[in-house]
Amino acid sequence: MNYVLGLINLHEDNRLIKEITRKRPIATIPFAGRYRLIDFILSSMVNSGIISVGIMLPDKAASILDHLRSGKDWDLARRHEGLFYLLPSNDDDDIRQSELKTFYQNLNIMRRSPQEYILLSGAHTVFNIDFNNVLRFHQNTNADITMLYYRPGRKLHSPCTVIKTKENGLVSDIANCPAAGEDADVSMGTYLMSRKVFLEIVEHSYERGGSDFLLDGIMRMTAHYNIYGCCYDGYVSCINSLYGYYQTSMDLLNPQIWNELFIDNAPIYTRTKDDVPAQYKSRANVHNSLISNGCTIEGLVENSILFRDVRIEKGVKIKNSIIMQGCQLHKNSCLENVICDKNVTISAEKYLKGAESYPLIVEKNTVI
Amino acid sequence: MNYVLGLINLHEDNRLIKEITRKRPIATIPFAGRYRLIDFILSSMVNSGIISVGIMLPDKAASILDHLRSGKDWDLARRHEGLFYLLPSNDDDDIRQSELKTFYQNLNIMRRSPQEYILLSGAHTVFNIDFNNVLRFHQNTNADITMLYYRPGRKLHSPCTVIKTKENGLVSDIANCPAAGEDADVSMGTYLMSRKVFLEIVEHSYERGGSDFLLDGIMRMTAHYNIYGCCYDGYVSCINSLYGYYQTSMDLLNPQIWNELFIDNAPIYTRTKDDVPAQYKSRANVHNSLISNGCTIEGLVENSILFRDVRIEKGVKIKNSIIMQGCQLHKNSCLENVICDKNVTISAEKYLKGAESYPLIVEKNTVI
Amino acid sequence: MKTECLAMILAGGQGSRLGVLTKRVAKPAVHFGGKYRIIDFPLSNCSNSGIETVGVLTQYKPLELHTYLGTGEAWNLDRKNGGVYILPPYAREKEADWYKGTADAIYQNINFIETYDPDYVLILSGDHIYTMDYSWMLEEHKMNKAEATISVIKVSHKEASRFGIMTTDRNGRITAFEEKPKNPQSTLASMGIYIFNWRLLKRYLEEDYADCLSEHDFGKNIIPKMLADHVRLFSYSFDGYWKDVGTIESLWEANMDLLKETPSFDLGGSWRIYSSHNPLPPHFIGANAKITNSLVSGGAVIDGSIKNSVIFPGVHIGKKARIVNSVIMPYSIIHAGAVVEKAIVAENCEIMNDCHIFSDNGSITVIAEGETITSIGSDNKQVG
Amino acid sequence: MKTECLAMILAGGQGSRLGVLTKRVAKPAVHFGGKYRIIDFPLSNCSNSGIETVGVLTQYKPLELHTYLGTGEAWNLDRKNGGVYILPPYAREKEADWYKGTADAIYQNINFIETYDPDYVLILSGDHIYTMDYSWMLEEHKMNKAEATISVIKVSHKEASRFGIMTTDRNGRITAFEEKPKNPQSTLASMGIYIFNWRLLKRYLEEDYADCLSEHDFGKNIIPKMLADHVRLFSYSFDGYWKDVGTIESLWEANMDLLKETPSFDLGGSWRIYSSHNPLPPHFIGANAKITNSLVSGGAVIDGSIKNSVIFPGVHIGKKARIVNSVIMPYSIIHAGAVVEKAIVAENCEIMNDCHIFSDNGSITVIAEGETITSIGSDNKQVG
Repeated sequence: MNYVLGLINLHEDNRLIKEITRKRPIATIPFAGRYRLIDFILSSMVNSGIISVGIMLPDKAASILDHLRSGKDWDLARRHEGLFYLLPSNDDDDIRQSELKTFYQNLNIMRRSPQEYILLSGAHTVFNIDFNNVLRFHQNTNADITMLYYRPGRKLHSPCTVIKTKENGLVSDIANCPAAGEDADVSMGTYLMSRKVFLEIVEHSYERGGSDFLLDGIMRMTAHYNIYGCCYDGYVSCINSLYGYYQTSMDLLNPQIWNELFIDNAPIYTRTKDDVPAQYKSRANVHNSLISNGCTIEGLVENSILFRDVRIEKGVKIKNSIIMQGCQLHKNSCLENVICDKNVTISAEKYLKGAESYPLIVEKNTVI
Repeated sequence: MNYVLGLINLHEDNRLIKEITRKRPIATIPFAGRYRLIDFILSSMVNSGIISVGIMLPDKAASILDHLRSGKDWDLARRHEGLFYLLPSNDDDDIRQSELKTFYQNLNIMRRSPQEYILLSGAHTVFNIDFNNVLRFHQNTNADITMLYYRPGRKLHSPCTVIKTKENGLVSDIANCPAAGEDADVSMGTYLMSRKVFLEIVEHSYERGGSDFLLDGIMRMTAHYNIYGCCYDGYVSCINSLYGYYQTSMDLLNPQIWNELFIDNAPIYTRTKDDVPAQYKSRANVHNSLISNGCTIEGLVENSILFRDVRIEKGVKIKNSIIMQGCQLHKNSCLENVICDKNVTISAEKYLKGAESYPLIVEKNTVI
Repeated sequence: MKTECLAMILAGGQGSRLGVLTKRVAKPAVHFGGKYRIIDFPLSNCSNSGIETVGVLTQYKPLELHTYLGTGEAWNLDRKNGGVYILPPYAREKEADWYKGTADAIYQNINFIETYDPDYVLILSGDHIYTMDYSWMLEEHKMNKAEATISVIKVSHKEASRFGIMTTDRNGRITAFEEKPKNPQSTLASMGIYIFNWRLLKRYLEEDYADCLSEHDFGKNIIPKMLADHVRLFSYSFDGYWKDVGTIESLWEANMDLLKETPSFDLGGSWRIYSSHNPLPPHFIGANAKITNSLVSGGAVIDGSIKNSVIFPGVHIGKKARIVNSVIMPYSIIHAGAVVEKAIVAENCEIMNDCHIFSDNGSITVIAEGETITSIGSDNKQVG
Repeated sequence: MKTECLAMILAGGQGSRLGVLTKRVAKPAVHFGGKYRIIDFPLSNCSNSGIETVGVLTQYKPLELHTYLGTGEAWNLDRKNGGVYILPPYAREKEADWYKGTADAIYQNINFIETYDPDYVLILSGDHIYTMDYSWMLEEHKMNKAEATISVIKVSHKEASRFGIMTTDRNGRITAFEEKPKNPQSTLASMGIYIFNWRLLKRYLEEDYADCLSEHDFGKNIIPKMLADHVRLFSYSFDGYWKDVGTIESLWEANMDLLKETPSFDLGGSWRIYSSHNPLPPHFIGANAKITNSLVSGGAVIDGSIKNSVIFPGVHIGKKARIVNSVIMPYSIIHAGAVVEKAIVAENCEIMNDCHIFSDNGSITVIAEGETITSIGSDNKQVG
């Protein structure tokens, strides 16, 4: 797979989960106890043998640079190839700043790259996928563009791209919908194409005033290209709403999904932190939960996810909650259907409760 | 020296050498055949034992990220510490964007850092310095702030900061001048202070409306702190004009300066490129010049600097010129007092000549 | 490539007192503390102390240690100059000379050390669990103008005869040294951590090499010789947690030391212990699990009950299985209904349904790497 | 850690034919081509071919090679899984078994190879200069459904008796193999580059190990045995530059091959040869220097005249010194007025003022590492 260049586009619409993306892009939302969302696409690329990955940086790039750093943790700190960043170049007028414009400004990098194919993706999708299968599909169908899609099997309440395919896999329709029905085929926002097709689409559509790769590029050029849909039937969740984030997190408490994402397939890499093993004290009482290294537990935890370095004191009760890195829950506090962002402190005896369909969010660094 | 945190501020005024900084910040101006200006401060820090360096990114960050990448070439790709980036956080209003504001927005990183001292510098200074001596000076004088200065020994035509010191080294005056006389003590823009003092200055001066660390910070707080000047008597050149760039480059053809910068002291690191040795063909005729790996020479080169992968064909004559990476000089072309930016092509038989005090600049990628 | 101080870790012992745990791996590669290996401790101490050139002297079964250390990245030791090097016995013209003792191991690597032209050499042992900032010790070494400094810890009078015991004057200068004395004159025990001025040590190593009566051991030969020569030998007092884990009993105890309500050794804190391991997700605790006074690591799946135990990454504990006072090393599977009491279960073992691992006489049961235990009862144990 | 194909570089030879050049370093560490060492070629070929797990089998003087390779960063081989490993003879219970032959060297590292569970193993030699994309060879190996593939190059009929010579059928399947035949049947010479299906090779290595009459050599034992057993052996034709640099003469010639107006071997181009070296500035050419038909590397200072020569990093050529048809290795200093003709001057030498290095009979003069030549004339030479 070192003939495939990975491109991760972080210009993603993050207004839909604004409570946890006020200071970070979707790509660095903490997830599953120790990961950031970008870990899933990045690890899938690396595990598929891709050794050259370009990251198209968004506005709030600090948390991205801080998370990825040298790329070492994904084995992408390489003398040649490896991780690199695409930035909008600011020396021209600032009008028409867009995803397509950034691609257009960086076309030379793509032109010079030795890879034959480009795998383009966002970073808001949770999956663990071997792209070698997608490449094989792409080559076998002789597709110009292969779009990955999945069947959520449940109604999606947030905006998504729904596609229709003919029997042979050819895409016959692409639509941007506010929501999708239970039986819809939903695009994962991941595309495989030759570098040549990618360059053509970017040049053609940007030079004609386009701004969005899907809307102004692919969707207007369906007549030009053979676009195939490739269905992925493993676990997929595209996170673009707060409820989606909560629901996907709770999915992980299903051992089958936990195993599929983390154990049975290639590993998901993330920035390593050298935490100590989780410590269970004599009053610990934990059921049906995911617990990360560095936690110290003296209370009750049920149906919950604890990130690294969370401290649960005596008498605490936590149910159906997500507690991010560095939170401190003092004696006898009680949380139900709550998402605590990083470094939240809940004082002794406090009681917080959200609804199952509308979890309560406690912002980063808050002391309650 | 791992109790010193290096901070390199790339918010530098690059209007004065606009011809070669249109698409790059001063920090990544190519220099001395294979380096970028930032290599000198970065290597000096690393060679002094500093293992944690924060880079305050400027607007045109692409070339910085591309040059530094993982930091491996400076041995700064580390699991902890190592190279990290400071970015302005864009989530607030965009008013008052400034150097001090970026420091202020990133104060938490500095607060959490385990290092006791901060060494703050720009990236436009050519030197090869052991900061251990500066630290010793700082500790011995009990200074709150140590400012490095040098005696250029020649008149400087571009803006600089001139300081006056008492006999014991205490700084008695700091002034920003349009130019400096031959005997002036000129600041190198490099400051050593305790983290505590740095945090105080940034907080105090930003919260009172300041924007510039020197003008609004240090210069207004001279009464508060013991500021000492530490004179560095090795080779120094601060590059902030086109003529200064040309003059400093020509300085390197003095073997004494070449030796001092590159051979006698610790090495200057840069991004390594795996070029082949320079090839001299049967008609090559080279005198008093610096020649980089990857060059192929069939013509005459005198008093010049050739960067990597320059091709000099038969009959070509080059004098007093700087030819950057990837330039091609075709047959019988002739250049005198010229600076060719990267990837310039000079067609056969062309003749270009600038003045010694006003070299002609050929912009990147131009074909003449 | 001048380096002020480099470290040499003596990791060469065959570790036979650790029995089946060292059948396939060298002693320093033995697992400890829920996610570490023994060698993580000296390596992390070096890295955190700013010592970035480390030689690991290994003699037996270096392969697993070799692949474990890799480039040294996990310990921040993948440096351009320096970093971590595995040093097996040096190949001579005709045959390899095995390391004949701790001093000989250093002697045979003089060329390696000289590459870095160090002022000081720090000699460490590969089988101790502790955290220590060597840069403080080096600071004291310099302040004392010492030629050699030995780190010491107070032990009980009873234990003293198991160690090398120092007597010091009021300035900390060592006046006498006895290796495993019957009637110890003091309770200051050598921790096997030495700083030497390299020029001096080199001379002593060369002399020692030529001495055919010598056992080529630091404690038995080099240190006594230096004392006799009135070399400036100083002690450096250490009062934290320090444990030799060279036996099954002490390895088990050191693991148990991590579990008390306030553990005698706390792995947390700002002194990070680095470790290289497979990327694994947070561990999964099932609906009927019950875990108290234990350490559990990533990727584990716990459906049974665990008490006073250390559970390594990737371990599976089945439903109604019960683990008490035990150490379960990576990727071992304890099936439903099995009971493990006061045991060390090495890597990749499988304890089948309803098996019972325990020992009649209260000793520690050890299950060797890769074993599958199928019969029910205590007969299947292998005492280390 | 599944790896499709890993490479093993046989770098163990004592290199005695290279004389004083290998007195202090292993043959693969010998300098070549103005800034490289011999081992840079197979390592770069591996890296560029996407083979990122490489074992370097070394027996003699591994220290310099060890510090030269470091983490493998220079060749992009500082990988999390895989990367470059130096493999000295494996330590057994009592003593080290020296590698008895090329096949034995691989046999002794079966455990290492199995760690990566490869489908294919690529066997390379550590003393050849060439660039080659092994992934094409692997592709052809798979397409042929071969069990072993040997890379071959056409040589002249005269040279053929120095090589292992193949006869192939029209599909490229090898029908006969002769090691250094007196009357060669063909001119297809083995380049010492093999791809084997690992399962098959492992079986043959085990059988070969048990055979006490075997010399444990690929060319002499393994390949003939496979042929006799009708294993699917194919040839892979290579027609680029390829040179064995195992002797002083061939090493000198290979250096000279880089210098012609259109060199027979071009180091440039898109196939990068990686190399690890000190960071040095562009070289400095003085006012009276004269350089033609030569290669010059970073950090050199040239004040004299150079013709048809290869100048390594950090070399100093003094005023009025004259270098002709020679190879001057890193950091050597040729003082003013000295003359060097048809010589290889190893690292860190010093040729004092007005000395004259040449040989009366047209042979190549070799100056060993670190030598200082003070007397004037040709007597001081050391022929390799």
